Amino acid sequence: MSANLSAIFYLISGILFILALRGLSSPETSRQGNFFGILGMTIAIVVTIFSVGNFSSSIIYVLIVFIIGGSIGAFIAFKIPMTAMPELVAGFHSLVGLAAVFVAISAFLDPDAFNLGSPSNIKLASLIEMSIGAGIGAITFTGSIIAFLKLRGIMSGAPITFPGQHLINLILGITVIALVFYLCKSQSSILFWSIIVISFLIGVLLIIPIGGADMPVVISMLNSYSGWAAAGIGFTLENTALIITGALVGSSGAILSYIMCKGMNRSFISVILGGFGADASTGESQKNKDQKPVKNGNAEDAAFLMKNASSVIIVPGYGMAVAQAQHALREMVDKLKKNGVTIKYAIHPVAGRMPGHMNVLLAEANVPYDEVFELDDINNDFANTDVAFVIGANDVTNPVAKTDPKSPIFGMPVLDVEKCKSVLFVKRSLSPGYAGVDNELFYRDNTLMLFADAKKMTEDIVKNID
Amino acid sequence: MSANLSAIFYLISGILFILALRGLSSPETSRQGNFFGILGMTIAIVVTIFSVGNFSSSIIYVLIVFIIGGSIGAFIAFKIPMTAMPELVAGFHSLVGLAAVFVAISAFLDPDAFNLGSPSNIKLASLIEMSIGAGIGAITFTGSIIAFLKLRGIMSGAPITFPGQHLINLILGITVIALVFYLCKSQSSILFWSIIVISFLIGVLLIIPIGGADMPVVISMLNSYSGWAAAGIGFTLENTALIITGALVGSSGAILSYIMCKGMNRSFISVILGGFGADASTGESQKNKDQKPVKNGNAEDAAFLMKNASSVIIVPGYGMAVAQAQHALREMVDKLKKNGVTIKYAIHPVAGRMPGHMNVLLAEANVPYDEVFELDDINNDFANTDVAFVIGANDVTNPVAKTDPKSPIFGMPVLDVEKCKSVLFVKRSLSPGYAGVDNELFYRDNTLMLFADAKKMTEDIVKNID
Amino acid sequence: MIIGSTKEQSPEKRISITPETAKSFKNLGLNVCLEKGYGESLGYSDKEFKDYGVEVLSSPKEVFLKSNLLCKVHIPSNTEIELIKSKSNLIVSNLNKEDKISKKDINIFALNFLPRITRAQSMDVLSSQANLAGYRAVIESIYEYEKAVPMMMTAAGTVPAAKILIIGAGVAGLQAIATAKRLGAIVSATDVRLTAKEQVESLGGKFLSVEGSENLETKGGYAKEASEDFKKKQTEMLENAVSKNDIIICTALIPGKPAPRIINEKMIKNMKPGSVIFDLAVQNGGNSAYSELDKITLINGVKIIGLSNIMNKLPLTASNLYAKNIFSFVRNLYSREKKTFVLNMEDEIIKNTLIKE
Amino acid sequence: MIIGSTKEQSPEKRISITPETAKSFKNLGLNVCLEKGYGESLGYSDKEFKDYGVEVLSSPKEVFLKSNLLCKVHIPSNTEIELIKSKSNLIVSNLNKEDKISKKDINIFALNFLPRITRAQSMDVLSSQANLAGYRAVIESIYEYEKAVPMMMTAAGTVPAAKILIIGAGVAGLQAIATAKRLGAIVSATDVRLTAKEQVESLGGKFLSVEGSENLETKGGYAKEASEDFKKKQTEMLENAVSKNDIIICTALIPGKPAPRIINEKMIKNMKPGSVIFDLAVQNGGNSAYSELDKITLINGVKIIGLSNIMNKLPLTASNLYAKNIFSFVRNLYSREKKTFVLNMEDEIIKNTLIKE
Amino acid sequence: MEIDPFIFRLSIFVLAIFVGYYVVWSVTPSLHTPLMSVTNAISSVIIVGAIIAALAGVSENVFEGSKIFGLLAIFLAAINIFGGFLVTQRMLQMYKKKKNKK
Amino acid sequence: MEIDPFIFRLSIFVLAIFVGYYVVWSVTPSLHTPLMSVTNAISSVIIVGAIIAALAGVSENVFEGSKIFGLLAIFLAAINIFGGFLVTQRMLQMYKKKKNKK
Ligand SMILES: NC(=O)c1ccc[n+]([C@@H]2O[C@H](COP(=O)([O-])OP(=O)(O)OC[C@H]3O[C@@H](n4cnc5c(N)ncnc54)[C@H](OP(=O)(O)O)[C@@H]3O)[C@@H](O)[C@H]2O)c1
Ligand SMILES: NC(=O)c1ccc[n+]([C@@H]2O[C@H](COP(=O)([O-])OP(=O)(O)OC[C@H]3O[C@@H](n4cnc5c(N)ncnc54)[C@H](OP(=O)(O)O)[C@@H]3O)[C@@H](O)[C@H]2O)c1
Ligand SMILES: NC(=O)c1ccc[n+]([C@@H]2O[C@H](COP(=O)([O-])OP(=O)(O)OC[C@H]3O[C@@H](n4cnc5c(N)ncnc54)[C@H](O)[C@@H]3O)[C@@H](O)[C@H]2O)c1
Ligand SMILES: NC(=O)c1ccc[n+]([C@@H]2O[C@H](COP(=O)([O-])OP(=O)(O)OC[C@H]3O[C@@H](n4cnc5c(N)ncnc54)[C@H](O)[C@@H]3O)[C@@H](O)[C@H]2O)c1
Repeated sequence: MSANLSAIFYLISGILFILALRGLSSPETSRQGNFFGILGMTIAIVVTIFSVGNFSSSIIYVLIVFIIGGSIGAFIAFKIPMTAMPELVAGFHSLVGLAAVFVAISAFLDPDAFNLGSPSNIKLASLIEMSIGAGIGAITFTGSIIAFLKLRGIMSGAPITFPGQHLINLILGITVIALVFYLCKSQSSILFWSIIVISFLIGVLLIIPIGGADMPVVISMLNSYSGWAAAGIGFTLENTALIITGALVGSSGAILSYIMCKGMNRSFISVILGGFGADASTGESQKNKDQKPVKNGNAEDAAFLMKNASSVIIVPGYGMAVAQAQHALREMVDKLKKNGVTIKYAIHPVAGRMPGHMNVLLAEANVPYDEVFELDDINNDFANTDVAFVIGANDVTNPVAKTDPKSPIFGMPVLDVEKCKSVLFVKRSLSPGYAGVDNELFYRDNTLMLFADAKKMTEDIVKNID
Repeated sequence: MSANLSAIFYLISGILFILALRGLSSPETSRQGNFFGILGMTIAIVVTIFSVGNFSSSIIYVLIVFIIGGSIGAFIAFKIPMTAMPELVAGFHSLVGLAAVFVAISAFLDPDAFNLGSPSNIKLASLIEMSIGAGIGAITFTGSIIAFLKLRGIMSGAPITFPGQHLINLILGITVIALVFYLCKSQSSILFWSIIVISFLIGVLLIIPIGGADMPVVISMLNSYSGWAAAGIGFTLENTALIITGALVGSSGAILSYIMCKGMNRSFISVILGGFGADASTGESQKNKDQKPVKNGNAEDAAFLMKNASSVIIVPGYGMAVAQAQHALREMVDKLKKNGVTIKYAIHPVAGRMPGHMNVLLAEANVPYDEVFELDDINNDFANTDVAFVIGANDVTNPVAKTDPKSPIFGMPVLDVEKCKSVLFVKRSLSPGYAGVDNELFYRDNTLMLFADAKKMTEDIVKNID
Repeated sequence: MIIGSTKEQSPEKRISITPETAKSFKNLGLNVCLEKGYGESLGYSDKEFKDYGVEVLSSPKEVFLKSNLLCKVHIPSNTEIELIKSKSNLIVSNLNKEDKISKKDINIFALNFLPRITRAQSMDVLSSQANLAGYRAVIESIYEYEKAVPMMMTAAGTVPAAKILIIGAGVAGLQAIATAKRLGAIVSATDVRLTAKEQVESLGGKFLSVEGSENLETKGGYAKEASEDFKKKQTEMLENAVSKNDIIICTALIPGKPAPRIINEKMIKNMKPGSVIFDLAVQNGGNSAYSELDKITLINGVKIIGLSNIMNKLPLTASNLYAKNIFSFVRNLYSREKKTFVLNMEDEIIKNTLIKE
Repeated sequence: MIIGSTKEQSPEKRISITPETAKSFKNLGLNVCLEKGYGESLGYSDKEFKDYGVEVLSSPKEVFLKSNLLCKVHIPSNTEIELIKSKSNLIVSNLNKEDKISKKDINIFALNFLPRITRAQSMDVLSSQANLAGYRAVIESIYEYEKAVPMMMTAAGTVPAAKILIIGAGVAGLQAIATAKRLGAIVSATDVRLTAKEQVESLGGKFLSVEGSENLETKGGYAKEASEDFKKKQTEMLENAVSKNDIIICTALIPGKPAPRIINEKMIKNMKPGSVIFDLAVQNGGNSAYSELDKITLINGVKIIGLSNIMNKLPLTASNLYAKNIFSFVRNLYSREKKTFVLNMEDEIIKNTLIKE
Repeated sequence: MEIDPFIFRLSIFVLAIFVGYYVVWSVTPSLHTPLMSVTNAISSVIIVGAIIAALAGVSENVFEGSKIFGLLAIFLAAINIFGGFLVTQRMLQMYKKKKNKK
Repeated sequence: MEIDPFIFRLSIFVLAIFVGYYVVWSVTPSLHTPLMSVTNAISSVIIVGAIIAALAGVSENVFEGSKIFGLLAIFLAAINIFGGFLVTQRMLQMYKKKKNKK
């Protein structure tokens, strides 16, 4: 296949990748996006095979290896439980990183095959490019492995820090640069191997100080690294597909991790530089570690969940009153209704601080009376409901009242919100309500905590519906 | 200057243009964006001069011409009244179009200078590219001139349509394509000139059927055309700066006009194809022509105006009650307050359909009483206020009550909203209120009509604040 | 020119000139004279009036003799009218065209005949008082209602929200809707005018339409008398609705005609014990069966209330608004240049309200 | 086991067993017997009770003789108590520890001593009745108030919103705040407990803090008596606030002590004529000067209202909630397995309410 | 195995189209006019072609033959460059947040 | 006057970075994970390099010298390609709007 033709096909596959990412940015187009990605990949592979044009027996082996790898991948993809997604992605990343290293090694060992000169006499630019590719690939590889281990729980999720960590990273980084410099001069293969080994080390050191909570950011960042590595190799091989896709993946991964940091209110820099500047908060994170874990959501998650639910029950409590969130709540409900969601309000007899407290506020917000139900009338409905939206209520949902005779609230009837598929809790912290009793629902698997002032959060959710 | 170096600089200037457009997409960064644009342009010009490397006396003339042109441009930019902005942009466009035509002509006449072969023996690809550049440039030129004339009022803003219009356009378009085809075969200059002339004609025909209201869309579309023309020339001259910038301008202009169409609820296709499919509604638009023009805004404009105001007076009326927009209104006010805007509510004694109608609703939405003012107490404040937000009120703002003794509402005290710097009117149409009297405020220069259900519009505004 | 007013016959507590409007009259260039103790029914002392330059005379007779314009709520007795100077003016708020007035050489303005045009809104006594009546009717009903109105879900069970039905959604009806909504009741309303639907809904109430109904609105915005067919349909609709409601406020009127009879005996018998009907239209014959002036009739545990003068329940607010109405009317009548009252018969407001000259 | 109840002494209109709870008792496995005409004060016929299987006896005496558990609002007379069988039970809602009861061999439960724990909320008579009292106090005050409460900007001028001040933001106070807010008043409130601030604000009211005040909350959530210093500061703050308000609702109580005197004579003298003070605490001595049981005192045009039994103003709702409270209490006391009442003295609820055995 | 530079240019062209698309997609409507005006100014990058037309090639005389077109194009583009950027600048002045706010 | 293809590649690289930046900027948070996973799948485009490494050049034996690395890289990348796209597909299943809605 002519170089021009394959270049055009590479461009097309690059465009398909762009469309893939674009598709993934909204739920409606996401499946189409994935399809574009598959298409782009297919084109890239087929074009490459044809442009290399080597149809000797080798291709058989290549195909066999490809099919074996593919089957393994497919098998993993089908068998893995959904909850293991993050570590799966991390694991996959390590493969891409290692593949990049291998390609770079191959290019280094046999530059002729790639038109890069001959061994020990490789074009300067290519040499730099392939070192970069190999180095970043190596970092991606070990970094992803650490992330995988941490997420899988094989390694402790706690950040591992030791004095001088950042200094060591710095020294290693400089060493790599120096090695590249000398490699260009001497073309010595020992230097090339050293680069790879040290990069492996850097990958480990970069990720171990990062806590489990920041792992998604890290994965996305490693994603970005693998993109840059591919782009580096792309320059080496003068391959447009690799360059475009590498740059695409590199920048989108970086942006995504930035966005995620912002969403989690974390400093991007400190996450990326491996816990840099995080020392101050170590104490706190250590403390939280002992506590049971809660799932932490934001307004967008809540909006998504409720928008796509077919029924939602609202459970208001004293916090709604304190935040005066009733108007915002009403607006949220209106929007959900427009999305075809069925809404009911469940009013616990002692929600709030005054008999009928919730009724006053809901009436003020003009909530129709026929959407408001008392405990007895609605308690059986939770089991058939997709989402319970608990806004500033706490004690009135606490299952301890049903189970623990020693609890001060034992015997009080409570709303069985936990029977819903998902429970959203809007409150400002994990602190208990009037009765001072911890609510174990916060730690359940189907609970998403939305920590914020109830009014603020509801307004944010409103923004994210439609 | 080496071709490589200048290519890099061209890339840089392309990036600066990207940053310029990006900057312009939000008010905070807009001025920085403009600066990037200037920088990019400077780099492109300087690099071109150096890469051509012709420092004979010619350059003096070039500089002189450049300076004269620049002075004229600067003069126009400073003198033109702000209200004439759209026609100014249209006028400027015509220049770009013509310049593109000239460059194409020059390339056609003297291909050697551009490395495109010799006269009558121009490279095929280049010939196609330069015909495209010239043709689109020519369309841009005459199209912009028509747009300019229409906006300036020299030509009637009404759409000019005649039977067979679309057929003629189609025939002309096909002719141009045929001409390009034969030009490639014969390299005959008469064909080249014909392409330009016919394109001039197409430009005229495309724009005359478009009504004045759609002009902003047209201008943006012409902008896009000029971009494509530049890109075409860029391919001819093998110039990266032209290609990148042309593509950038071309696509962003097209998107912008699409966005504007959507914002105005117009069909993109019919606007672009010159009133195509608009025949059905001609009757209506003819009717509107006789009417006084109103300025039509959307939620984003309203949000922008109020967010940046230091004081806003809310004037609610019966429409707010009908739409039950009080809760949304309260939310809007809360957000504005967070932006540091001072808010008052002006309640006309007979606003609504019942004494105290507005008070009931505002109390329901928990509006503090000390923000609510009666007519006598607030009427003098309008003159010092930036924005009056009139939501579903009509008669109570109608100045006719002060001026026209024959009017049925003569003698009723009214709120002097027109004294505000800007007045926003939220209502669904231009229809009159209870008294059945047309409100001349709708047609004032400082009035922006926001046609929508009051609740819907207010919610949309809320979304656009912050 | 001198404006005067005297105390009303008990039990009427309202007054026509408040200290505030006295001041406004002064600013307009008019003198004000009042009977001693004029404002005491509302807690205004003579001093308050004097502070604004009002002349306080010792007897009503002096006021009648002295004033060029007399402002009253009700028409004075014929003996009092005799005292009024020739060519003087008298403003009252409710006069029937048939009422006989012996003295013929004074101008009597009856504000109840004010045209309902935009310009006259500030003088519109009917509106200002009906509005308060609508508010107060709800307060009176709720006071008599022996249950709680708003919904309360409590540890001791749920108190359901009261259902309140408003008959007639004019000025009084709309304010009644607003007040009932405020208290947390489930509010519905019905009317013969079609525009009333949107207005009721603009206050968050539910409108009960009579199926297949014509629009019975006159050009002036008032209701026409309904056809027999309409009445039948309305009765059918209401028979169902009334029994579901706890409180009914009746406000339906037809100008110049007796009030339509809307709630019949059968409907009342079907109501729950403890329900309340407040008939604001009782003075014009009442919208409800059993309603009687100034009585609470108890039928099967349902209280039917009729008050002849509900304004006496909030005389302070009512007087404030009434006095402002009077002031606006006088301002329109009085010419500052000519320093006298000018009967411009081109002016719809003056033409319509002037009864006898 | 048989549960019984008899009519209360007039004027009390409330009852302890409603048809609804009678049904619940039946479901629990208890028999119910009532005096003839038991529910007539509320419009319940004997038939309604009979429909749920209640035995209607012809005299109170029979009921007393027959029942194992008697439910009452007030403590019966000693002669009646004598009729009660030995080892039987009696539930009442308000009993003083000092009250002398001649007969010693019955278990008397006084629900006013219920601990305020979560589990007891459904039996909490004080809460359920105080809540209604708070609501009704506002309705009573507004009824007596001779102006309109909500703000109305009208063609005839603006009616300003009434200002309502609530003293004591406990159960009654909070409901009063809510009701006043609903009506469109400008509401402020004060209390000695600091948590009350957030609660008042959660209803949209404004909280008036006493400067530099300690938190006077007991562990049970009640108020402690204030120090002299606090009282002085509170008086200073209120002297200013009271004169600006149109309606004052007093709800402040201290358990086991006379109600604190909060509104003094001077404050009342400074109020506008036409203002209203409603003293819900009047039975415990009152929070306001001049307040007297079942009287409207008029001081300088200010009405000071004290009602001994405000529950009689909405006896239906009050009875419904009271009867539910009683039912919840009985359910806790009754053992379905043993088919008898079990005095589990480990149970805080039973321990605290049981007065004599 | 050399790739035709045209392919590269095409790739660049296509990618630039994507960038243009995305960059404008989220613009606030109140900035439509300035954005249009700046885009207009930027489109006068055609001056690059004009300069080449006027200066490149063997002939030294800018008033001769094809070159005069180049010169004219420079003139037109220059008006647009200065006019466009300056007028944008003026428009953006209006968008400066008011100072008098607390 | 020929331009080094490297410059073109650089331009392409830079523009692709911009596209990547913009394309992701407005993604909804609920799609973060699938996006990450699809990006991961796409990054296995490195297989292009791996195929070249395994097949290009004179030697025919893929198990020899440098080529074995290419083969290994193909293996790794293949796992990732299939695994990545399929897992994304599975995740996106969850985002399908419920059918049972009116
Ligand atoms: N109804 C009555 O008559 C009455 C009377 C007295 C006592 N009680 C008692 O009050 C309790 C009522 O239960 P409940 O579930 O309504 O209330 P709750 O258990 O007191 O819980 C309220 C929750 O709202 C949260 N919150 C407070 N302000 C907030 C804000 N601005 N935004 C978001 N969240 C906010 C608090 O958590 P964060 O601090 O983490 O935000 C708190 O955990 C019961 O224990 C009941 O026994 C009721
Ligand atoms: N206050 C009283 O006691 C009383 C009593 C009777 C009559 N009136 C009369 O009523 C009038 C009151 O003046 P006003 O300014 O309040 O009302 P208005 O003059 O009647 O104007 C109301 C405007 O609201 C618009 N509107 C209606 N529904 C809407 C919706 N859902 N969303 C957005 N806009 C909506 C209508 O325009 P579109 O149709 O174009 O949307 C209409 O022009 C005066 O003429 C007064 O004399 C007052
Ligand atoms: N433009 C102005 O200045 C102005 C001022 C005040 C009132 N108005 C209008 O005047 C109209 C009448 O107001 P009003 O309160 O004085 O009227 P009203 O007191 O005469 O009657 C009260 C209501 O009863 C209704 N009614 C009559 N017969 C009925 C029946 N059989 N069944 C049900 N309802 C029946 C009427 O339609 C009216 O709405 C309203 O539309 C009001 O908006 C206009
Ligand atoms: N957990 C439960 O089950 C439950 C149930 C009901 C009530 N409560 C709580 O019990 C508490 C008391 O409620 P209550 O209404 O029965 O109390 P109460 O009737 O004894 O007193 C009413 C209010 O008056 C206040 N007060 C006393 N002295 C005052 C003074 N000098 N100045 C101002 N205010 C003064 C008290 O603080 C109280 O808020 C509240 O906090 C309430 O939330 C709890």
